[in-house]
Amino acid sequence: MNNATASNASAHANLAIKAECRNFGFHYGDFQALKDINMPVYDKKVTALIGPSGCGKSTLLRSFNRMHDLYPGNRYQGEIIMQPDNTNLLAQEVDPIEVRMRISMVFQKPNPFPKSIFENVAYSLRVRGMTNKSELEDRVQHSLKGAALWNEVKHRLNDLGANLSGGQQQRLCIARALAADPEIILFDEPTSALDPIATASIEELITELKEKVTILIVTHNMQQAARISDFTAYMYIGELVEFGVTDQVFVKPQKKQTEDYITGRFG
Amino acid sequence: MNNATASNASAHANLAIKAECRNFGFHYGDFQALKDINMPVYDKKVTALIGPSGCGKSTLLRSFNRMHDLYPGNRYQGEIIMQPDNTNLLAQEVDPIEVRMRISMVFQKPNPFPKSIFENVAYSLRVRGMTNKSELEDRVQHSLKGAALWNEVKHRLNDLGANLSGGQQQRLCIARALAADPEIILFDEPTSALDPIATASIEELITELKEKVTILIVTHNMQQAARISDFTAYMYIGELVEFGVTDQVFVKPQKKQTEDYITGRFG
Amino acid sequence: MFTTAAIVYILVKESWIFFEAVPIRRFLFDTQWTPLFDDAHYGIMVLLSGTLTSSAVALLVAIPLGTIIAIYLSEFAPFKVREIAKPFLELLGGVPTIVYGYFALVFLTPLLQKIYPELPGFNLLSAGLIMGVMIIPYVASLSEDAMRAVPMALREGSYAMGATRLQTALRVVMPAATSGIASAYILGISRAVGETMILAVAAGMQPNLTFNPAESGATITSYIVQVALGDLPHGSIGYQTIFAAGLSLLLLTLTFNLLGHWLRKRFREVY
Amino acid sequence: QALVKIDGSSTVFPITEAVAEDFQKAKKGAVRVTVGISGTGGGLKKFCRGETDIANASRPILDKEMADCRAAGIKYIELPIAFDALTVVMNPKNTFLKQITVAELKTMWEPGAQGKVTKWNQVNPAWSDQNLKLYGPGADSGTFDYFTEAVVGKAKSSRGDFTASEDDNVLVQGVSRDVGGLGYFGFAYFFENKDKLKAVPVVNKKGVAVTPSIEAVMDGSYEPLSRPIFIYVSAKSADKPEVKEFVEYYLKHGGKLAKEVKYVPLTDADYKHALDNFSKKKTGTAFGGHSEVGVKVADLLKRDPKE
Amino acid sequence: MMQTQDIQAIRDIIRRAKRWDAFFGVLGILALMVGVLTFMTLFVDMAIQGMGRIDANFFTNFPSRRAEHAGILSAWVGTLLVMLVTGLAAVPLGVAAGVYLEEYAPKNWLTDVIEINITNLAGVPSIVYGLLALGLFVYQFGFGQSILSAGLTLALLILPVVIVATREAIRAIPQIIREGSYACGATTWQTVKDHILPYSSAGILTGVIIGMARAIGETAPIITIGALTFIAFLPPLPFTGVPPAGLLDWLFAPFTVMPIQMFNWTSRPEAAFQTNAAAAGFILVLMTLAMNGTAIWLRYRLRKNITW
Ligand SMILES: Nc1ncnc2c1ncn2[C@@H]1O[C@H](COP(=O)(O)OP(=O)(O)OP(=O)(O)O)[C@@H](O)[C@H]1O
Ligand SMILES: Nc1ncnc2c1ncn2[C@@H]1O[C@H](COP(=O)(O)OP(=O)(O)OP(=O)(O)O)[C@@H](O)[C@H]1O
Ligand SMILES: [Mg+2]
Ligand SMILES: [Mg+2]
Repeated sequence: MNNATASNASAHANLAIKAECRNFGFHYGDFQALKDINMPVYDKKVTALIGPSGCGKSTLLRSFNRMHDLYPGNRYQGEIIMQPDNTNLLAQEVDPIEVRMRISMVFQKPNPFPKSIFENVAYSLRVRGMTNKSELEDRVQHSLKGAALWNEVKHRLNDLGANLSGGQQQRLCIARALAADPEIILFDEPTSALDPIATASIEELITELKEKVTILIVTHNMQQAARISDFTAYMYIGELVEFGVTDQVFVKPQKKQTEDYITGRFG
Repeated sequence: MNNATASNASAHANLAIKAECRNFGFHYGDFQALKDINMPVYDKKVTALIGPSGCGKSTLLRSFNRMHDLYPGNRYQGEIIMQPDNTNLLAQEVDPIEVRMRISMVFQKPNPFPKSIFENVAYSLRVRGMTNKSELEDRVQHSLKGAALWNEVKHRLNDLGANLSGGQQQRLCIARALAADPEIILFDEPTSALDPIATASIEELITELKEKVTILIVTHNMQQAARISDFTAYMYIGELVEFGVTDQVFVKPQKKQTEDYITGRFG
Repeated sequence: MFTTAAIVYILVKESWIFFEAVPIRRFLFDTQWTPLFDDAHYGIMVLLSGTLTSSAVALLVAIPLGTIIAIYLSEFAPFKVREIAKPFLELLGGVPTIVYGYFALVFLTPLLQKIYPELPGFNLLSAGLIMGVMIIPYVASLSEDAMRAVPMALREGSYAMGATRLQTALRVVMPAATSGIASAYILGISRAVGETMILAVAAGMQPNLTFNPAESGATITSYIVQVALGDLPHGSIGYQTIFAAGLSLLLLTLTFNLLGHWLRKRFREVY
Repeated sequence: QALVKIDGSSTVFPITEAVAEDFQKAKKGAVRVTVGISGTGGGLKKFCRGETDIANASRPILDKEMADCRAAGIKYIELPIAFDALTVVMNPKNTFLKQITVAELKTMWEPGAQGKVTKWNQVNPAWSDQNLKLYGPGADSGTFDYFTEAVVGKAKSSRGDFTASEDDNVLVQGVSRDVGGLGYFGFAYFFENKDKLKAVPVVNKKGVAVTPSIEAVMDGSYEPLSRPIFIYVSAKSADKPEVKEFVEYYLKHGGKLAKEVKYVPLTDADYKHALDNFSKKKTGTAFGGHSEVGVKVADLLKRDPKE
Repeated sequence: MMQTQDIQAIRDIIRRAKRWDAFFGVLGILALMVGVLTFMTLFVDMAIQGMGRIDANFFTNFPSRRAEHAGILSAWVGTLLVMLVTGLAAVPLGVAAGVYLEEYAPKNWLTDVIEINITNLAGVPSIVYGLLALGLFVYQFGFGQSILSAGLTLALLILPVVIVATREAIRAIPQIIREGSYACGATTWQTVKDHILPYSSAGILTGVIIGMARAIGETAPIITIGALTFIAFLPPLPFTGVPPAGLLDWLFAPFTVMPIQMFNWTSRPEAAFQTNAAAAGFILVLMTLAMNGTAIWLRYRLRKNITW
C-alpha cells in the first residue's frame, strides 16, 4: 500500500504540502483501526476520504486534531507532520490543545452549543483569551460571513443556535471552526444529516473556503467527493488503498478494488 | 404526481398486487411528511424506495405496519389496501397488532432482543401463542435456515443474540421476521450499518426471500436498489416522483428530477 | 470516600470496646437481646430478625407495586399521566418518616386489627407495610428510568413482531433493563433495612426473635435511636452496643450494595 | 447576653421548659435559656464535660457519672424538684382487676416470667384467663430502672418480652387498644388520657390500695411507685448570676408549674429546704451512686451529700 | 396465502393477549392509587387535625408549655438556616466530586471502588451519620451542637444524592458537545466551566433540591447530635450578636428544627399538643412539597432552553 502515495505524488510535485501522514497507524485498545498510512494533505486543497463504512475514515480524520486523546486506551503510531513548521502533531511534547487551535473540526451532526448564535461563534475566540467586545463582534461577523450565514442571522445573534435549521446549524459550526482562523479544517460527513438544499449550500461553501484554508473531508457520497475534492483517498479496512487527484481516481483508478467500490459493485 | 403510477402500471398489468397506497398521506403532528402517495406493491417482488435523506422513505415504510401508532400525534390519511382480503390497513377498526402479524419489519440497526438466539427467533411465535416445544424448535430452525444463519449458530442457540457479529445480528432479525410467516417484510436500510461482506450476504438473502414473500426496502445506496429490486419508487420531499420497473427507472427515468438524483447531480 | 472511612473508623473503634467485653460468638449466636437488663444478652440475631422481617414485609409491598407502577408509567401511561404521576410519587418519598410512623400506628394498625383482631397494637406488619409504601417511589422511579433508557429500537422490534404492550414490557423491556431494575431493588432494600423512625414508632421495640410479621419486634435502627435518646450513661457497655449494632447494619447494607454492584456488572445492558 | 444551658431527661423536660418559659418572660428576655432532650445519661455526660449549666435527671447520678464529673473537676448541687408518679394502667374494658400488689406486679414482670406468664390467671387465679400483654418504657430509661428496682427488687431486672417504647403516648395507644393489656408510665400521660385508660390502685406497704393522684403522692401514701426527679446544677455555673437566679426561680415557682404540667410538686417545706441547700452550695449526691426506692424527699434533703 | 380463518385465528390470539393488556392497565392504575391514596389520606388526615392551629401566631410564637400558645418560630428559622448550611456545603462538594468523577478521573478500579462507595453511602442509614457527626463535628472539630454541625451532618447525608445527580446530569450531555468544545481548542477546565456545568445545572439543581427535601424531614441524625428542644430565641443576625459581633455568629448558635419540634410534641401527654404536632407535620410536608415542586418546575424551565 505504501506506494499508493508514491505513484501519484509525482503528478503534483509542484503543490505545497500542508501535512503528511508518515507510517501512521492507530489502535483502539487492542484493535488496530489504521495501518501504515502514508498520505500528503496539500495546502489550500480539498482532500476527500472515501471508503466503505468502518474502513477508518473517521479514525484517520480525528487523528489530525488528536481527538482520540480524549478517550483512554487509544494509541497512535508513526507521525503526522504539519508544515511549514515541520511539527509532528502526534509527538508526546506537543500539546493536543495547540494542535486543535491550529486544526478545526466540523462534525457529522451539527453540534451547536446550547448558547446564542453569537456565543457559539465567539467560543473559539474566548478560548483563545479574547475578551475585547468589539474585536469579538468583528471576528464573529467575519466568520459568519465566511460561513455564508451572516445575512440569515444578523438580526438574531442572540437567538439560541439550536433554533436554526439543520443546514444553518451546520454552517454555524463551520463559522465556529472558521473563527479560530485555523490552518486546516476537518469535516466528518458534514452533510449526511442534511437535506439536498442544505447539502448544496455547504458544498458550495467548502469550495469557497479552500481559497483560504486546507480542507480534509470524510464523505460517504461518492458524487460529493467527485464534486468538491481536489484529491481523493480511498481506504479499505484500515489501509490506504489509493490516493490521487480526484478526477484520476474516479475516472481511471489504479486499483481494481477502488474501481469496484466507485462503480458500486460493493458497499 | 398522481400519474407517476399510472404511466408505468400498464407495463406490468399481469402481476398480482399485494398492497397499494391510495391517496396516502401522513402527518407528524402538524408537519405533513407524506402527501398523496399512490403506489402498488407487487406480490413476491422487491420494491425499493429511494430518495434523498428526509424525503419520507422511512415514514412511508413504517406506515405499512402502523409503527407510527406507537407515538402520539401522528395521523394517517387515505388508505393502504392489502390483498387478497382487500383490508385497509389504516382503518380504525383494524388492530395494528393484526397488521404487524401479517407484515414483519427489519430495522436499520440490528436490534436483537437481549435474549438467546433461540428466543429471539421464537419470540414472534410465542407472541402468537405457540408454546409447544418441538414445534417451536422446528420453526426456529426453519427460519434460521431461511435467513442463512442456521449453520453458523446451530451449536450456540443459547448464546445471547448480542454476541453475534453485526451481519449475523441482522440476519437474526431477518429470521425473527421470517418466523412469523409474514406476507410482507419491510426493510429500512438493512445494510447501512454493515460492512461490505455482510451487506453482500444480506442482499443475496433478500433475492432468495422474494420467492416466498413480498419485500419493501428503503435504501440510500442506489447500486443496492439497482442490484436487488424489481421495482423502484423515487421520492422527494414527501411525494412520490416516479415509480416503475427498476431497470427502466435507472436507465431511462421519466422525470428529470429522478435522473438528476440517480446520476448523482444532487443528494 | 472520606465519609465512609470516618464512619467505619468510628464504628470499628467503638465496637472494639464492645467486642472486648462480649465475645463475638455470643453476639452472633445468642437468641436474646437484652443488653440493658441486669441479665444481659447480646444476640444480634434478635434485632436482625426484626430488621429482616420488617424489610421483607416492606419489600413485598414495594417491589411488586413499584415494578408494576414502573411498567405502567414507562409502557402504558399516556405522556400526561406520566408527567404528573412521577413527581407525585416522588413526593411520597419526601414525606418525613416520622409522619409515616404515626400514620402506621394510629391509622393503619387499627384498620388491620379490624380484619385480624389478634394483631397486637405494635407489629412489624403495619410498620413494614407503610415502609413499603414509602419505598415504592424509589423502586418505581428508578426502575422506570431504567426501562425508559431501553432504546426505542428494541421496543419497535417487539411491536413489529405483533406483540402487545404487556408482552413487550415483560419480555423485552424488563429483561433489557435488568441491571437498572436490580439496582432499584437494592436501593429499596437498603432503604428498608436502614429505616429508623417508622419502626421506632410503630413496631414496638420489643426484642423478639421472630420472623412473624404479626408480632412486635425491634430492629437494629430502632434500637440505636432508642438508646441514643435514653437515660443510659455513655461509655457503658450498654451504650457501646449501639456501635456494634451500627456496624452490623453497615455490613448488612454493604453486602446488599456489593451484591447489587455484582448484579449490575453481570447483567450490563446489552442493547 | 446571658445564657443558661440545660439538657437531659425527657421526663423532667416539661417542668424545666415551663420554668424556662416563665423565667425568660419575667426577665424580659435579658436571660436566655435552652433546654435539650438527650436522656438523663446524655445530659449528665454533657454536664460532666462542662458543656451545660444544669442537667435534668429522672434518676440520681450514678457511680460512673460521678467519676466523670470528678475527673473534669465539676462539682454539682443535687436538687429534687418534683415527683413522678408511675401509674399502672389497664384497659377500661378490664372488669376483673380492682387492685394490684407489688408481689403480683413482680410475678408479671420478673425475668423468670418471660415466655411463661402469659395469662392473667397465672398471676392471680381470681382473674380471667385472658392473654396478658405488657407495655412499658424502654430499658434505657430511668423510669424502667426505677420500676424494676421497686417491683422486682433489682434495677434493670425484667422480662424482655413486653412492648417497649420511648414515647409514652405509644404505650397509651397500646393499652387502650388491648383489652388484656397492662402498662406503666408517668402520671401526666394517664391524666391526659383518663377517658381511654383506667389507673390500677396499687397496694402500699400499709396494705391499703391507693389510686394515684396528686394528693396521694404528696402525702406519701402512693408508694412505692412514686419517685423524685432532679436537676443537677454545676457549682461553677451557680456563681453566675443568671444561673443562680434561674435556679431560685425554679425552686420558688417549680411547684406551681409542675402541677400545671400534671406532675406532682414537692411540699413547700421541701422546696424551701432545697433552696437552702442551693444557697449553701451543698455539692454532691445524697445517693451513693445508685438509686433507691421509697425514700422521702425530706430525708434526702437532710442527708449529707457525697461527691 | 392468508385465509379468512387464519385472520380469524390471529384475531382470537390478539383478543386474548389484549385482555391481559387491559388487565394490566387497570392493575397499573390501582398500584399507582395505593401510593397516591396513602399520601392523600395521610395529608388530609394531618390537615384536618392541624388546620385549626395554623395561624400567624403559630409561625411567630416560640414553643411553650401551653399548647395553644406554642409556635414554631425557632423551629422553622432553625430549619431554614440548617438547610442553608447544608446546601452551601453539599453543593460545591458534591458537584466537584461529580465533575471530577465524570470528566477527570481515569476509569480504573479506583473509580470503581469510589463508585461502589458512593452508592453504598446512599444506603447507609441516616442514624449512622448521626453517630459519625456526633464524634466528628460536635466533639472533634468542636463545633458543638450548633447550626453548623447540623448543616454539615445533613450535607454529608445528601452528598451521595448530589453526586449521583451531578453525574447523571453530566452524562446526559452528548459526547458530541464535549468534542465540539475540545475541537475548538478548549482545555478540560474550560470545557467544564463553559459547557458541562451550565448545561447540567438543571439536573444538578434538581438533585440538590430533592436531597434537601429529604434532609429537611430527617429526625434521627439531628437528634443524635443533640439539637435542642426548647429554645425561645433566634440565632443572632449578622453583626448584632453580643460581642464579639460577627457575620457568622449564627452558625454556632443553638437551634431546633421542625421534625424535632414535631417529634417532641407528639410525645407530650396533652391532646392539644397532638394538634400542634399535626400542624407542624402539615407545614413540614408542605415545605417538602414546595421544594419538590420547585425542583420539578426548574427541571422543566431550564431544560426548555437546552436542546442538543
Ligand atoms: N471507540 C472505538 N473503539 C473501538 N473500535 C472502534 C471505535 N471507533 C471505531 N472503531 C472501529 O474502528 C474501525 C474504523 O471506524 P471508523 O469510525 O473510523 O470508520 P468509518 O470509516 O468512519 O465508518 P463510517 O463510514 O461508518 O463512519 C471500525 O471497525 C470501528 O468498528
Ligand atoms: N417523529 C417525527 N416527528 C416529526 N417529524 C419527523 C419525525 N420523523 C421524521 N420526521 C420528518 O419527516 C420527514 C421524513 O422523514 P423520514 O425519516 O421518513 O425520511 P427518510 O427518507 O427515511 O430519511 P433518511 O434517508 O434520512 O432515513 C423529515 O423531514 C423528517 O424530519
Ligand atoms: Mg465515520
Ligand atoms: Mg429513514
